[in-house]
Amino acid sequence: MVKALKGVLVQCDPSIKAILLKIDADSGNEYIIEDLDEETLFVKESKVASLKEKLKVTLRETVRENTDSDSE
Amino acid sequence: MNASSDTMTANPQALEVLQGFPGTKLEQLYRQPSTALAVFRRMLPHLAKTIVMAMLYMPNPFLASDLDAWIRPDAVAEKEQALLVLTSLHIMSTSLQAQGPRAYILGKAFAKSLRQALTGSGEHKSFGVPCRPPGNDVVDVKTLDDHARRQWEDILYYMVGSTTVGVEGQSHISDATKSLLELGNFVDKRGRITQTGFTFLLQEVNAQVWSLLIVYLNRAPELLKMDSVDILSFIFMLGSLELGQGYSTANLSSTQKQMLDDLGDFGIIYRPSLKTPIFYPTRLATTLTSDASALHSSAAAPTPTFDTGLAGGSGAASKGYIIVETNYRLYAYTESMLQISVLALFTRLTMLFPNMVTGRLTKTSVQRAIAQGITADQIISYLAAHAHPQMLKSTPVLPPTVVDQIRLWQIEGDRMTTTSGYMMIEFATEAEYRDTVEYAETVGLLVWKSDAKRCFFVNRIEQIRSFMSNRRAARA
Amino acid sequence: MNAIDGTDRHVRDSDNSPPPSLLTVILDTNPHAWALLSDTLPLSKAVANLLVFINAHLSFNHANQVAVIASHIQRAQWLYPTPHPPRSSSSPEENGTSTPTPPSATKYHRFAIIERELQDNLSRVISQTTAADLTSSTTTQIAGALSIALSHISRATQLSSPNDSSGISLDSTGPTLSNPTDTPTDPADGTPRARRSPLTSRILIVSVSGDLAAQYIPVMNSIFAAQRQRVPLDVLKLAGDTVFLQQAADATGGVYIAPSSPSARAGLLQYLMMGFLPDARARAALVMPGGGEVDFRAACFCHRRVVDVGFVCSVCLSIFCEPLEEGECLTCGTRLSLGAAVAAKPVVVPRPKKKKKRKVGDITGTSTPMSAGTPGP
Amino acid sequence: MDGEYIQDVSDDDGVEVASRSGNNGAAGGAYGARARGRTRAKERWESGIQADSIAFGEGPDGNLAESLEAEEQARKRARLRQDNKPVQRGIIRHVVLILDLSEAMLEKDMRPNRYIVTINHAQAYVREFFEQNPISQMCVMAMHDGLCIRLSDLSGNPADHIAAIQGIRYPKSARQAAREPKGSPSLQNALEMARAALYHAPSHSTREVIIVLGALLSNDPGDIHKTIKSCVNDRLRVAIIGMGARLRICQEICAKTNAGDDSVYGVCQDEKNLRELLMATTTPPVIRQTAPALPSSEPTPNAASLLMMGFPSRVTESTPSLCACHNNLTRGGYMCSRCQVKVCSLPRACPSCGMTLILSTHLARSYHHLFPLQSWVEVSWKRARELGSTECQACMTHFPPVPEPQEPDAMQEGTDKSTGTDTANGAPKPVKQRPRAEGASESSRYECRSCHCHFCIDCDVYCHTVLHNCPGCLSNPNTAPTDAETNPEVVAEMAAGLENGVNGGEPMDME
Repeated sequence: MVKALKGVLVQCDPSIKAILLKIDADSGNEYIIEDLDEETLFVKESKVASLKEKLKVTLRETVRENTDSDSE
Repeated sequence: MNASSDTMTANPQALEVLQGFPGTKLEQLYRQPSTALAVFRRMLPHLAKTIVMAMLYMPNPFLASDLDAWIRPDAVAEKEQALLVLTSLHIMSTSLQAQGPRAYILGKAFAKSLRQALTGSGEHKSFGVPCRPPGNDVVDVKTLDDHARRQWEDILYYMVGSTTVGVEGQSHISDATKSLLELGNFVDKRGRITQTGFTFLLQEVNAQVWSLLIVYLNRAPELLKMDSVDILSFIFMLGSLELGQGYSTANLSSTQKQMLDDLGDFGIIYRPSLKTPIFYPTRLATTLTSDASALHSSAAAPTPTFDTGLAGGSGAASKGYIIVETNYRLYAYTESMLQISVLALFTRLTMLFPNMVTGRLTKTSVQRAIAQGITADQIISYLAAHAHPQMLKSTPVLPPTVVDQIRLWQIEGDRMTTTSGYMMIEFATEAEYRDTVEYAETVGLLVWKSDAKRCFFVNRIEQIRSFMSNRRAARA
Repeated sequence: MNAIDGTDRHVRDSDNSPPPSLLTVILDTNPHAWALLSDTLPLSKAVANLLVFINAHLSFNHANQVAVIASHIQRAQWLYPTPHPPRSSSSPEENGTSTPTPPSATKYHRFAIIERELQDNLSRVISQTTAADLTSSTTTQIAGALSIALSHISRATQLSSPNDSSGISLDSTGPTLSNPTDTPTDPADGTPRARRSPLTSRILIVSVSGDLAAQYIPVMNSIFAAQRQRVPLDVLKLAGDTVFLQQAADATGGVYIAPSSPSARAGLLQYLMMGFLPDARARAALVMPGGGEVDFRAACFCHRRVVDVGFVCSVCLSIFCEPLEEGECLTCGTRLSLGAAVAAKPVVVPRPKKKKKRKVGDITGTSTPMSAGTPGP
Repeated sequence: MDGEYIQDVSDDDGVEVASRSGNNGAAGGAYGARARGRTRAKERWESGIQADSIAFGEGPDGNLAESLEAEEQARKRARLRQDNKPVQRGIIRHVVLILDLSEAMLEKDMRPNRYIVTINHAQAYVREFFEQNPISQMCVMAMHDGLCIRLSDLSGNPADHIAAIQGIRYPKSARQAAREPKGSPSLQNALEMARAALYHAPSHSTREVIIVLGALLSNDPGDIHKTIKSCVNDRLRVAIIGMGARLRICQEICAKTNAGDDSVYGVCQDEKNLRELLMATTTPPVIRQTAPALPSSEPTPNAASLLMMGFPSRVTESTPSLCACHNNLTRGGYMCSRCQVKVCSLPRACPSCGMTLILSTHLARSYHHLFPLQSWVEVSWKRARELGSTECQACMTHFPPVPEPQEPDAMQEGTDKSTGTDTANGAPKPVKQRPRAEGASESSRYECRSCHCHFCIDCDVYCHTVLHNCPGCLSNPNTAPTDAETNPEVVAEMAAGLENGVNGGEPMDME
């Protein structure tokens, strides 16, 4: 019998996916329902917001943006 | 959510509200010919309109097989889309006859009202009861435009005022409007503009009006004990009125009379005085049920319309005022603080002259805007919509390098996309999987699939569900 | 919060909304033909149906426009917008402000204006028709109506373009008029001008009369012009028989429907609403009636015989069914006086005809040029 | 290249080129500005940039708009003022289009350069040509590095020629290399090639050569004058579109092959002008009874003849079959009326029996050349006042309102005083302050001389270039073509029917 699971499909780069997987592992698998392929994850709907928040924090810590000087 | 953004002409927000209404309420709403006409014009995808018109004077139900034969095989996705919107709005339903082939019929109330609208028959007064003011002091169009502009800009000033220096003190909006803006989450408790507010600011005027009205529609029933059907049908009626013509308030319902004050605050209608039972729709009202392209194209027409009419007297050039160069420099010929502060949302302004400002689109300024919830497309469409006539002569209107770069700046921040929906798993047979996937793909619901895992992801499930039950029925 | 989620940013393309569309209706008001139809479909009823159809067209899109032309027995006349009193044709909204009568509460204002003007103008056309006019002609000025309609469309298209309108018609092969036959992308064709919302136009001809041989050339010219402007000519043939209009619909990609039986004619409105209402955009998604066999064979000028193989005069392109005995073209070979009328025949300065084929040996002067290579420098 | 011609030539016929046999290096030396004593108004393109400001007269209100508008109108009309008398034209044409692919085409006075501009316009030209002359034949050649190359064979299918022209830059097969401009052109070679190609053209058709020449020289192997003579004998008609400057030799070629009329030689000033000049040649040429320049006593063998043509019917097939013309599988096409072979598009010669297959509509397409629409005339304010026209007869565009009648002398002088009063009254802009651009009407109205209807400039252009009908004449009782006979009384019936009301009720009961 066919089943339909409600959830959120997250598509991202493999690099971002790696970070997401790490966040998930650190928190005891409370975000991800299934790891679909290299660029796709299936995530619990209620957790998407907090996952995004965590990703943002992680990115801010790790990735340094090279800001442009805006000079004329 | 996605589906509504696909519908070509529809106003997504209003459509969502309508789709959320129960069938009985819609039925009640459709009794007004003006509403039926407005829903037809504004809410339906193009193909749905065609189907409705074909069925309007059809004596018998429209056989599903005939409909399939009428629509080209390569337009299945549009067809499904159209049928979905039509059924969700209770305009069309499947024929009730149990035996016999599947067929569609139009909702009785809707069909009757639309026919009345087209022929101008019936006893309804849904296109407004015109009335001449006592003493013959006719209100001219300019007064109406001035009123509309003043009121609407005040609201915008109020929102922008929280961020920009030098704009405060110019807005005098009523407390009701203030609380409405707060309820709509356009400003927060302290009156500071929110992300939703920024998005709101960059929309076209028409979309702004709708956003505000929808907040009104959602909140007013609870707070003010108003009937939402009355509110909606009044809004739709306003859209079919004639600019410059006075209308009597005599035959309005109590809810609608109550609305007059609020709509007056927004600048959507104008009342010369509270005592006379007469109101004038402004341009904001009469263009409510026109779609975006209508507003655009009319810019070239000789009559001043909507955007042009509104921007007309505010000191700026009546049409566009922005020039963008390939080197990201931006020149805006405007004196309006409102326009300047909107520009300041995503531009680094450098110089202010009496009749113009100059600035630059920079990575920082654009990304700051994006961080605030404004999208690249909004920026681009704002620039394009307000481009100086000189810019309009070139094609494309904006320099492609600038457009691309704004998009790139946005993508830089995009790390992922999320789509909420349903994962379909555990298909019994390969054939079942394949058929369903193909169907999902043609109707444009498919987001992701994996043939190996035999599962796929769709963003809506209703159509898939009905497809699968039909398929099972066909097999049985 | 959405700083890292790009979901909502990629969705829509606002240019997706359908372009405004101009519908021009040419109503054949030939009294003779309508008299014959009066039992099954009186003109008044047809006009009422037509009005519903026009209103339906207008309700599709706020920016949709409409124009109606009567193709009467002796003249073609605007029915809507009304000519002469100073009014701009492309801005019906303006009418509202200047109309003396207030709008009705049960009628959408735009619909009401069109209905009133159309009826006023139509009854004026009918009442101005004299018995003398009727005796002078039995058919209708379809060519004139088409010419007016096409000029109006060409103008409306220019107005709707946001570009500087003055430059557009400068060269006849500009984008508006570029060739409809083949090659979808066309880098060579002048400067491409993207329009934000180009006007799509179509013409519906409600025809009740037959062809008029004298109008062959002007009708054909109109068809070619429509083809170049990509204006489909839809034809609703209620009576009579016309090859011209069938060719017109075929050549321009329009719809040709001929409900011939009285019962079919009673369903006029359904034909209109289903067959002719879809605009260019909707037609892309629909299977439109049409196709069918179109008679492209030519009728010869001498006996009006329909021919497969004919003989064509190289000067005036007249078609004959058999080689001419006298060797003189029946159309241009005879000596013609120079008429002052517009459609004067080409002046052929008389010269003794020689049916002599040019022989190779007759060439004087240089030798036969060599078609081999060219000598090098 | 810059040194090879002198920009500021005041010489009337421009530069003369001597076409000498075997003189490779003749180019530079042959040019020279030789003052001839005669003077001539400078062309716009000769006078350079600074003169442009003079061309735009400033209105008395300091506004350029009006004069620009007049210029624009005049320009729009320029092409219209030609063909209005019904004259016999060569409807069946055989044309050789010769493009210059010599070094001179790398010149960048058009953007990005002459070469690319010419190729782009040539494609548009081919399409327009067959639009206007569906039963004609064309052949494309190119002058490249001293040689003349044939790019496509004589045929009536525009797609072949367009493909060939595109093939210059983007060759279809790997064997060919893209032909970048190289070397110098040879008019003589080109003419000889064209003459050979047109040799078999039937007597009833025209033989035309259209040359787009970018270079200011011709590097010929022999005496070009002999070639010109043989071209004249072969009834070739050569039209040349030059760039940069006029050449004496080109003028001579055109004049000799066109019975002394060198108006077919034009030098384009800019890209727009190049297009206009090219498009002007899509109109079939006037047939002259005898070519006066013809030295030989033989009468022009311009014999009109009766051509056998097939009018095939269209077929649609359920299963695809091969077409005889391209060997493609197609579902439907046209069956040759004589041998029943299927071809996929018309017009073309039947690949099997050789008969010309054509649709009657193709013939009809050429009728407007035979029965051209007569030119409309400019309308003076006086005339406009007489007729009281307020809007264009066809498209209902408003005309500028007729100004109040003024004293005739005031009109002539067009003083600023009258301007002031005019604008104060809300009346239109001043009238006739300076000579209007030629061809533009002061009242923005154009009148058809048969039906006396007034039209706007856009309809004027549209009707003459696209529609070829006069909307006024065709919709006017006195001028429209009609049949005779009738039965009366019907009007009364109709009117009665109408009075019953085109009511607003339900139009039809369908329920």
